[in-house]
Amino acid sequence: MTELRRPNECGVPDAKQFMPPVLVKNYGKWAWHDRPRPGVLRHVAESGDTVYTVKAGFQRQADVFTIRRMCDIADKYCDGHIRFTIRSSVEFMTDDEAKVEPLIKALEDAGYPVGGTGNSVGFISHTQGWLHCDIPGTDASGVVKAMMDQLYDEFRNEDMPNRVKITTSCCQINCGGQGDIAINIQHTKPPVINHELVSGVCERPAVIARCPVAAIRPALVNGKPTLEVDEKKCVCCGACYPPCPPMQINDPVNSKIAVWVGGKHSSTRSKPMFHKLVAAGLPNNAPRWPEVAEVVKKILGAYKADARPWERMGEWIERIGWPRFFEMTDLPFTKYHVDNWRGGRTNLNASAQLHF
Amino acid sequence: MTELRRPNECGVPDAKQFMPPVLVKNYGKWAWHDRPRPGVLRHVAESGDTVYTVKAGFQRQADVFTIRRMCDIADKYCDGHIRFTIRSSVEFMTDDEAKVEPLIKALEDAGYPVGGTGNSVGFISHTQGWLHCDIPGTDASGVVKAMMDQLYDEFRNEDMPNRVKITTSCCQINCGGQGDIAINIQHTKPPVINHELVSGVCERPAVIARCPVAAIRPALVNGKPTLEVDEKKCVCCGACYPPCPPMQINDPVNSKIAVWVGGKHSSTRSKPMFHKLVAAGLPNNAPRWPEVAEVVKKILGAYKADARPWERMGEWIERIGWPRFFEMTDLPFTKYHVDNWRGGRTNLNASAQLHF
Amino acid sequence: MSKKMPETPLLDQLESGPWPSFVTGLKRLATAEDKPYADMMKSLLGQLEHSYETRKGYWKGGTVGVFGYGAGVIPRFSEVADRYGESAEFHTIRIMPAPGFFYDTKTLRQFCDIWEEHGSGLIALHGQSGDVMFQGCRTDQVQVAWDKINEMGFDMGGAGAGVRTSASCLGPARCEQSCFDTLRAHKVVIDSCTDDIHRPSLPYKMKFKFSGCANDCANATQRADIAVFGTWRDDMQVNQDEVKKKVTELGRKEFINQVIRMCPAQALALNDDDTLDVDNKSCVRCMHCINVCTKALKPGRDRGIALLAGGKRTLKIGDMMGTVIVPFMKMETDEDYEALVDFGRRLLDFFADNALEHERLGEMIERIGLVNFLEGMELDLDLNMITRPRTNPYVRTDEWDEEVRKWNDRKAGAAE
Amino acid sequence: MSKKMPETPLLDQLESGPWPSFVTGLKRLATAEDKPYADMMKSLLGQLEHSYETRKGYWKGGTVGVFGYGAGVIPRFSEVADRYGESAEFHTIRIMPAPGFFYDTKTLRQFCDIWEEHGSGLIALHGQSGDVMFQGCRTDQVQVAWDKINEMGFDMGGAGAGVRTSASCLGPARCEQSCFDTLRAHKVVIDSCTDDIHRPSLPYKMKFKFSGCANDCANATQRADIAVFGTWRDDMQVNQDEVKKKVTELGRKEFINQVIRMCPAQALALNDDDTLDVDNKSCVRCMHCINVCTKALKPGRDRGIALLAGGKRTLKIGDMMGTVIVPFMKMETDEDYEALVDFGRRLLDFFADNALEHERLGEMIERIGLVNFLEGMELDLDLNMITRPRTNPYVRTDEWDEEVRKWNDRKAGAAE
Ligand code: SRM
Ligand code: SRM
Ligand code: SRM
Ligand code: SRM
Ligand code: SF4
Ligand code: SF4
Ligand code: SF4
Ligand code: SF4
Ligand code: SF4
Ligand code: SF4
Ligand code: SF4
Ligand code: SF4
Repeated sequence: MTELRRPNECGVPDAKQFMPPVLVKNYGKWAWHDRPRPGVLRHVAESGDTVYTVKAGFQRQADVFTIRRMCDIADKYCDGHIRFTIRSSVEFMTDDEAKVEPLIKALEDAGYPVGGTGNSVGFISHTQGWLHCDIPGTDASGVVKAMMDQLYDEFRNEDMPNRVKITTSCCQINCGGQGDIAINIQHTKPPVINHELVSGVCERPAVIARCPVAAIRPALVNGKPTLEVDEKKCVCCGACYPPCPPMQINDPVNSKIAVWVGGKHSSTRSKPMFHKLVAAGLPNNAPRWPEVAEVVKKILGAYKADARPWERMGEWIERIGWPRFFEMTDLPFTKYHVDNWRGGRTNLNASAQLHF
Repeated sequence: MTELRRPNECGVPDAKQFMPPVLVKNYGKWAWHDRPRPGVLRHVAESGDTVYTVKAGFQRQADVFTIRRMCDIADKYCDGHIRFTIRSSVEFMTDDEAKVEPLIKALEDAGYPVGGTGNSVGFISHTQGWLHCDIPGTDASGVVKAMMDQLYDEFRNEDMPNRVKITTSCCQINCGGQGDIAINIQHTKPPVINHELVSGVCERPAVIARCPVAAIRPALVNGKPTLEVDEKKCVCCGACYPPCPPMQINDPVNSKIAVWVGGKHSSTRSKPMFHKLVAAGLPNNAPRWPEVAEVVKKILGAYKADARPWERMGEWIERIGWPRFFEMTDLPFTKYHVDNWRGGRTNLNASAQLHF
Repeated sequence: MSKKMPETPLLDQLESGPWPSFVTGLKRLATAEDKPYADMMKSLLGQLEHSYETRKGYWKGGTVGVFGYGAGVIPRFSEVADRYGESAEFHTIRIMPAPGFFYDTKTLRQFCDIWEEHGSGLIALHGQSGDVMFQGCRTDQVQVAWDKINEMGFDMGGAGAGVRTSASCLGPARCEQSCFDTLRAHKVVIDSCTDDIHRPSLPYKMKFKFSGCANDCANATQRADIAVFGTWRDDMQVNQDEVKKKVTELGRKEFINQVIRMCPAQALALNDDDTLDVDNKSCVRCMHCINVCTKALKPGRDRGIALLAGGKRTLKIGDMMGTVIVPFMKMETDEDYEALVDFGRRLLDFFADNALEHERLGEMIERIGLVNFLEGMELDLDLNMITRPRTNPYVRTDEWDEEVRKWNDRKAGAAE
Repeated sequence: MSKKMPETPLLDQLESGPWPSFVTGLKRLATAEDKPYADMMKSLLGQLEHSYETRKGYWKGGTVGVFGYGAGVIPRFSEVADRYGESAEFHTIRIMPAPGFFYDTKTLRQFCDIWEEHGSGLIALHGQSGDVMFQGCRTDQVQVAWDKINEMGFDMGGAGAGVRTSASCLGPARCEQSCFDTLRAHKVVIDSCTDDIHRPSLPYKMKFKFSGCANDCANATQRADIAVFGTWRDDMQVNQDEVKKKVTELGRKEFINQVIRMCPAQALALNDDDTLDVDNKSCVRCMHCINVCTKALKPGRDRGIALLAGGKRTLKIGDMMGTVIVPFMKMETDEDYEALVDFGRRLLDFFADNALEHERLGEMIERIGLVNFLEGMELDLDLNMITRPRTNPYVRTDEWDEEVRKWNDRKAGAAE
């Protein structure tokens, strides 16, 4: 056997080597930007230099053929420069205005929608799902594709009051993070334990420590050390499942989908906000999740119709009040919406301010 | 011995029997009000009837001579009607405009300042202190009198951005409640236990249950069952003292005074707010508490100079930001200001919003 | 022979300054040599001066009461009775005044007379909960003083682990903002609890307060276990002519600053013709614009109350504001007031059955959860109870479909 | 002989609709019969279809790595390898891209070539943390694929209980709002942590993210243990001529609606001559007005960063937003960037020493208290760290005078 190669601990590559020259030249010296049309950004530097960015939808889980196709376009119009956004959109930059329209055409002809800028619905933040993760309750790529098909026009136009950031997560861990709309798995039944396997694969004290409600305790079943769950306490969060796969939390019927709204990272206007539960109990209806799409579209419809310019989803709802949001979206309100987690009291209405 | 009389469980007296007839007549039918001058309210009913209210400062802890003096004035100008406000100011009502000026004169001649309406500093909410309570760390009547002497002009004029509600409390229990400014005892040392007495007078499990940080445990001293305090845990709140007087928390030097700002019950504009700690460690400097008065006046001065019309103290500070409040008032900011109680994280700045 | 006046150099400093001095009052009582209480008050002044010198209090509790009642007298025995013997006993009798703190002078003078005869001559108007506090009574005078006060038509106030004396803003008596009859509600609710006031046997104290609108002049939000607020469901009343006058009076810019911009719901807009545009669906009934424009704006006509539960001061878990448990109850007819009384009774039962010892209502709700409280009290869940839905996924939603059905049924019912 | 394409009726439904379809991509790979991965991808499609049918996942973890590193490969073994044997091993190699996700096509094509030879042909651009995810690698190919990628000048990303791959907004590269060099900071901070990325031995994962301004295009607030934000200390830059143009463009009313009224600090006023009045002392650097008026307004010139600590997703205690731990650090000179690197190093040490196993930074700070964290890290307490001072009296203030002295000394020092 050949000797193994020592890694070159080279760290993070330098970004400038990959940037279009106009970006290197005007690095840190940009003056302003605007959007000539949806999907296109124009950034103007103090020097007067201009760069156009054409942004397109992409599928993140990309095959090499697709990537090479993008490379072809970048070679043709952008001297071989290309970037991806934090949301896995693809961006093509050129300082030549004349190339913008052909670039757009090339992308759309190839099936890649141009859009996702400004007040559009951006690409959905994408996680792993059944394609790769070891704990998913649903798929990621499929949910994202199904939703984006429905939101295609909203991606290509800038008709929303502000940017809309949608996230998905294929288990309650929620690698997709906070979103204006977040589409997440919500388990509704405690884990089903395969007692035969626990002692073999699970470090039991670590599993016990991971339960947020201390519902797990050591047990003996058929003389073997295992774990058991106090089903009255269990909040079905699934946190025990990654460290202990025999505590199967996923269930084709009882792992449901929940929709959350009003999350926001930016400190713009309002402080950052967590997303809030609005719909749950939606079936995990692969391959097209129509019930979820319906809820998402209802929410977007109400937001689009009623929010004021620049109001993010959460800001809009805080202004009009939750009673009106539920009324407008016709979503049912249940006891499960009432926060009963630690500090949940801060989410109760401690005032005489009321909406009728 | 004579037989004891059975109480007449008559409950709450009917208010109408005591009201001026113009109030009874227009009960529930008032149209609007204004304030012709500080200390005077004019309420006009739908019927066109008008009632003038002259409001005066009072000392709450009233001797019968003072009360009779008020009665004399009420008899002379108000057909024997008089009321007290929720803040222990005294009010004289008349439907005869001509009586207003003489009434004011009579009150001021008697030494009772007319004011406390609208955007003035109202009377301070008053508790019991050394005069009557069994657990006070300071006096109440004395603090109130000392402060009101300093705030006399602010009571008689309406120069503040909005009403100012000041409260005092003579122990950390805080019967005075939330205030735009709250002047409260803050103990700085754990209780000093008289072990001889504990077993005789204290129900020990009840005392232990009352400690918010579980710092009290049963102990044996000289063979007698008593209690001991884990001084590292103790937050010196004094909650153990009322149920167990041998756990003496009051100390002439270490029971300090703290000043809190921005409390508010009203749901007007902003939701109700708790008051926030701004100054502590002030000496319990009877009989005039000059250090406390100085802090209170600094705060009022900054508020008066900088807040916008209708902004309550807490609303003003939330707008300008706490850094600026501390700057304007020149108060020191310490680690003790940082909330480390349950849920204290909600009082940390979870955003990139900053003041410079 | 009467006692010598004590030296009170510290207290004397509280006689200077413009504000009415309680020390002057105490001294006036102490020097009323013809009165039975003069010596008691000299002694009291001595003890108080001693407190000022040593910066410590010297009262302790004990057990004193009146026949038939289990609470309402606050016993105070001096710890320094050896030196200040005449005020060794200095109890307080708590008496419930009329709602709104209305008096006629005849009543007040009678109070004074009784308290000159049987007490110290010192009366607090009023305690923070709302009681008249007849302060400074010897044990042997408590019953007789009480008998006389009670015969006047006044009853004992609350203390201990029971229902407390209530407070209400003066509401309809003299305030155009009042959305219900605070004084009536105060009386009927409290009168239905006399047993729990006079023979306290609840887990802990229980306070009701009544404010006619969101301005909360009764300090109900944080200082009452149950806070009753007036509010309205329909559109606010707008007199556009008066709006225009107000705009002229303040100037357009200031009107925008003081009214439009300060609306917490951004529900107001000023039209170009200086009339006001109110988005009543967004309005949260905060009262601000109405406060500024007393002549132009008024609450709507479909009035009633909202109930908040759980306000209290800091003990054990930190201060709590009340939170909404009933967003709207009509409060017009006798039946409406009966329904409120009934709510109060059911609340006391539920509290008695479910609270731990020394646990306030707010702490109990926090412990068992709002939803369980609502279910126990048979109250309908409402979106007005929350500021926002849950932000964490730590909830078990097995019965989702069933709960959805309930909501839809209720909505259908309400629409009918 | 090549394998038959599996039936995938469910997945096929994801080929319709206008959005680019990953299924089409997977099928393209599966049918690239000349490529070594075609059968693996047929098998993968079969397993994925099985997941769609049964609504369950079929991957499990294991141990796979490369020589010299302790993390960066995410091992995936199929639980249904008996039926889908060719994709029985389907590991991911996480690779750190350049900050800002910039590429040239040469690099991307090289990635593709390597992944056609040694992997599945499936590459995710990018993972939520910011990695290129080379997905679908057999165990025996991991080392060789890695060697080739590494030789291109790319290094392994993070996984497990160590420092993770970072993300930054593209900042100065193409955004006029950027208040510091996000790409540089990203590189220098992460390069100083390579040991903790590659040989993870921290109590739990640790993420850094870099956003050039409060707009937070890097999602740092809730998704990074340490969030680095650009901000400024002096007055914002205002071009009044451009303001006037914007007022004309939007109309006065809309300008007021969209700019003035939406300022969270109420720090803006529109003057009568259509110029803007900015109260910079009140401004909280939220970026809103600057976003709306891209030509007229700009951050100030005295720029730097603020650090927030503790953002994370929900596990154990519910989601956490980062909170301010350093309100301002200048970020201009080499020394400034060195100071940030130094902060990062000290933070990792403190975290390693003080966090419990599986405890994120935010949870640790919550447990030990912000003040203890600041003291341990030798960071100065600052008012920007709090939204409001404490609302409860449960604090022991013995050392008040000493703390006041410290504050006054610092103020005096700052004034010098
Ligand atoms: C390209 C990208 C940064 C990157 O390094 O990749 C980016 C780029 C810009 N963002 Fe962003 N943002 C990008 C992700 C984000 C994110 C994170 C995310 O999408 O996951 C956020 C925070 C989301 C949140 O709050 O949860 C974000 C919040 C903003 C905001 C604040 C919006 C608000 O009002 O809350 C602005 C300001 C604005 O809209 O003018 C902004 C503004 C901008 C500007 C206008 C900045 C500039 O002057 O160049 C850029 C134009 C974007 C456009 O397409 O219209 N960007 N921006 C990211 C594009 C993602 C995508 O493909 O859609
Ligand atoms: C791959 C990725 C999703 C994606 O498709 O993009 C991912 C995938 C996983 N995440 Fe994640 N997380 C990914 C970004 C995130 C993010 C977002 C971020 O980094 O901005 C978060 C939320 C922010 C945070 O860190 O809290 C996130 C929060 C978690 C958590 C919850 C941590 C917590 O404290 O609440 C776990 C569970 C854990 O750590 O035990 C987790 C665990 C996992 C594991 C390792 C599942 C497990 O425990 O077995 C997943 C491996 C999937 C796989 O097969 O590749 N992942 N995870 C992302 C990393 C790709 C990359 O390196 O670029
Ligand atoms: C007389 C009294 C009620 C009573 O039944 O005794 C009362 C009477 C009025 N209050 Fe009040 N308030 C009274 C205590 C309160 C309290 C409680 C307190 O003082 O302890 C509050 C809540 C304080 C808090 O938030 O902590 C209170 C918050 C208000 C507000 C809301 C202020 C705000 O903007 O937050 C208004 C509205 C206004 O100012 O126009 C108000 C308005 C009024 C009006 C204008 C109502 C009216 O139309 O008649 C009354 C004129 C008062 C004046 O003197 O200017 N009153 N008002 C109380 C006088 C107390 C005193 O002697 O100073
Ligand atoms: C007399 C009065 C202060 C005053 O001078 O006005 C008062 C005095 C006492 N209060 Fe109070 N409270 C008084 C109104 C309040 C209020 C205000 C209110 O009712 O609006 C509060 C805050 C609201 C609340 O209820 O939380 C209040 C919160 C407390 C507490 C804290 C309760 C808590 O849950 O945090 C205690 C301690 C206790 O209950 O064990 C307390 C206990 C006491 C005791 C019984 C002290 C004790 O435990 O030994 C005091 C007897 C003093 C005496 O010698 O008369 N007092 N107390 C007020 C009652 C007079 C009246 O009946 O009108
Ligand atoms: S959200 Fe859950 S299932 Fe999806 S990638 Fe993250 S850890 Fe895996
Ligand atoms: S699912 Fe969550 S709550 Fe239930 S046992 Fe597992 S870790 Fe505990
Ligand atoms: S605040 Fe404390 S000392 Fe003062 S009256 Fe209330 S319980 Fe007594
Ligand atoms: S003072 Fe407070 S914290 Fe200290 S022992 Fe007593 S009850 Fe506990
Ligand atoms: S609470 Fe409202 S109704 Fe009652 S007095 Fe105050 S302003 Fe009037
Ligand atoms: S009452 Fe309050 S919320 Fe309603 S419109 Fe007026 S200011 Fe706005
Ligand atoms: S975070 Fe700020 S600096 Fe960075 S890309 Fe977004 S807007 Fe530009
Ligand atoms: S940056 Fe934000 S806070 Fe500052 S003036 Fe502009 S809108 Fe207001």
